[in-house]
Amino acid sequence: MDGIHDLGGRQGFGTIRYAVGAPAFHADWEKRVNALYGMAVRRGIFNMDEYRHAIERMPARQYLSASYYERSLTSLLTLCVEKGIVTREELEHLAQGIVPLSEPSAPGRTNLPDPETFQPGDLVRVKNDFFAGHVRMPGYIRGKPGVVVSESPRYPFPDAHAHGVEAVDEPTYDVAFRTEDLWPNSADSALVHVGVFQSYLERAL
Amino acid sequence: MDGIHDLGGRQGFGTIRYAVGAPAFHADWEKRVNALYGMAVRRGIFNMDEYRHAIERMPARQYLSASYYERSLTSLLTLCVEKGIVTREELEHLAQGIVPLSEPSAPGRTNLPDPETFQPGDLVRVKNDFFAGHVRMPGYIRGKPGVVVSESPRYPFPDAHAHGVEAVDEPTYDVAFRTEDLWPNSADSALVHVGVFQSYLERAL
Amino acid sequence: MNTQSRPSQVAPIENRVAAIEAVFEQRGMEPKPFIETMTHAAEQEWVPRNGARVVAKAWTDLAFRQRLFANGKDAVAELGLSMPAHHRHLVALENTDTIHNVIVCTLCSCTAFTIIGLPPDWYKDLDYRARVVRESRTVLREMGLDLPPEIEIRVWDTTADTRYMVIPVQPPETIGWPEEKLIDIVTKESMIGVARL
Amino acid sequence: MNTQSRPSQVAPIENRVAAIEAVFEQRGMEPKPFIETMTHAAEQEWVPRNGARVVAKAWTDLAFRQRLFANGKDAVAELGLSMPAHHRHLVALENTDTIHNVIVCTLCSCTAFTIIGLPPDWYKDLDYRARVVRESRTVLREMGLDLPPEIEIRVWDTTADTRYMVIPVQPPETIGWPEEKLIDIVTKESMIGVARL
Repeated sequence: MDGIHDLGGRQGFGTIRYAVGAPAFHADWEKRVNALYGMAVRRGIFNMDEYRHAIERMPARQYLSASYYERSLTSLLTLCVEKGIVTREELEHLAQGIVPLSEPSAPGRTNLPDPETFQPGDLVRVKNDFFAGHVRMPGYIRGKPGVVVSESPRYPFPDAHAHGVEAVDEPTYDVAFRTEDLWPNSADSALVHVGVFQSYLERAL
Repeated sequence: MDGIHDLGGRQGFGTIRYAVGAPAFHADWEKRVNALYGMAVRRGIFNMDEYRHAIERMPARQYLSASYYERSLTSLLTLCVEKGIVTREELEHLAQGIVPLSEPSAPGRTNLPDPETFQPGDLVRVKNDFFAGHVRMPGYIRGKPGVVVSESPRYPFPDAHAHGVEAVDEPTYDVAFRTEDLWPNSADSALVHVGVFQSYLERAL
Repeated sequence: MNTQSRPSQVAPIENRVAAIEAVFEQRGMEPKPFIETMTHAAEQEWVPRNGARVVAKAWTDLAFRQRLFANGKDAVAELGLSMPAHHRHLVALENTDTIHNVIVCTLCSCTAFTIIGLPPDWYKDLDYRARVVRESRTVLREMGLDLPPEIEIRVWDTTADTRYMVIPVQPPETIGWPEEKLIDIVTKESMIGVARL
Repeated sequence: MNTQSRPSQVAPIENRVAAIEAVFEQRGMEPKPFIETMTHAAEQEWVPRNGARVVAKAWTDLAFRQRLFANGKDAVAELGLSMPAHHRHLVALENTDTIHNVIVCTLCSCTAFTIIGLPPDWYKDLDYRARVVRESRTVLREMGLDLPPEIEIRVWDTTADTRYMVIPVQPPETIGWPEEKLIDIVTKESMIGVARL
């Protein structure tokens, strides 16, 4: 989905609050959220793709204003309700207040047809593909040309795996893109390497 | 700029809070903001392109969480500080608190070179153009094909006019795009008409 | 508050508005009468009845209708209606039995406000701006306008300073009504294009 | 609170966390010991020193270095380091005098957290995610790493479940140091790629 979470290359963001040795956690509840969602994954209540997608399904304003672990918590609560572990009413009774949840999901999809196999050095193009469900193709590479650098182990196809749809694991390719192709005249020169699922790629002519 | 304000086609937004006869204003201060920014424009303190751009320059989180007239106020305050009408310190003294302002602007640019003139019926393509300053090309038409429907009167080139850069007024074309071209397999079928400045267009081959 | 130190809390929005108004006052710009004039205009002059008069005339006067589609700004001037200087063009969009037009401004919230009235809150909301270009039929249905599939949708994104207004289809039962009576049935929503009459 | 009516205020975040913990407790999932174990792991086991050991070994053991670049996950396992099952691949990125690598996850905030430690706050912030792919040199400079123009930048966006770690250039003055002493100079920041050593 072309959600607000798809931030790569978006302008208007500011200085990074950088400090050497910056902490991962700022509060005790953050550690508990990190453990509780990990427990739910370990127990098979949901998988990592469902977890990531439930974060993306947060209403845009909430996504941008929430902290990292608040997003994580919202995903955990949403999926526990959707999977029937608990009702929203029970959560709100226990929490003594409104419990914000993510929006419902669009349908998933299986691996895209006619997959091609690529070798390092192959010129590829990211398909001009739009999908309302979970997808791990950042918008900034859509339709763009790149070069295959290497192949990774097969992974579950996220567009299926985040939606409980049966699909086969597929290769991901490390594809290098030039920022000159991604944002002509409007980026610092660099190569951007992205792990791209086979379904998202076609051979460049 | 590829800012958070460029919302057309972004997913994850929700139901429209629609009511017949819905009001334009919800509070008295909103009417005063509407008048005060209008007064500043009338007085030549800033123009409408500068006004729109100063809204876009709000930090992303503030942009999304602010109401329409709060965005309008932030632009008014930012431009009055930038134009030397008042200092931020004086505003904060008068307001007895922090006065959030927009981020500084990137440089502007003049009309793009080699402008082409188009006639109704001409096939055109929006340039694959990226610009960190003010631009009135919504991201969803970038690189997309369309058909010229008509020509409008000349307007100041916004990429210049929002930045105090000298430029000539240029034609805008009413260009019709098919949603099938904008978001293949991922949109309701429709024609989307956009008023596109000449500088953003090239002839489709 | 000590002017030497920076405040720690964001000022309430009313304070921020009062601050810039005070600055304008101090600079001799006399904002108060301007606010009164502007607010009166926004509430009493820039009303949807202006656009309704345009629509009713376009329904009943074929020559005006042709002039309206040829040059909207000149045509509405015949009715004593004006637009700000930077709105250099008004395009009237003709709904038919097979075409439905709807207006948005995805980048901000531009409208022909002197003609159809200031935009309602939902028009300026991020949800409408984000969704109506990509999901026009779905959004209109959610808003209560369930268009039959044979009606094509045309969405107009107000990205330059040309302004748009929708001329709705005249309800057949009102054919022959006097112009004054027709004016009363034209709504702001129908001129934005989220409703038909 | 009456369970029959919906609350009107958003519950404090601690309450929301406590609510799901209580649900897990009621379902017999015994969350408390799991939280203790996980938190201990997050704070004591998934520490940047793991990655620092990998780097120091790669600096001092050429055969290990080759195995690390050939198959990162197998190589770090030699040092007793493991990764979650869904991290199926670890790619070690070699900095050189002319190439600098930096890691991001624009879509969320993925990292090889068992190896280089949980990501610091700024890595998960929207600003870093939005900017570093497009303005890498500018962002690194703002963060205190002003790379000379002859050094090319390679940004790695963690969009699949392959994970990355940067192998910084060994400072020339440390050539010949014992591995234990080298481990101490390798920072988490240098393995993300926002610092050089």
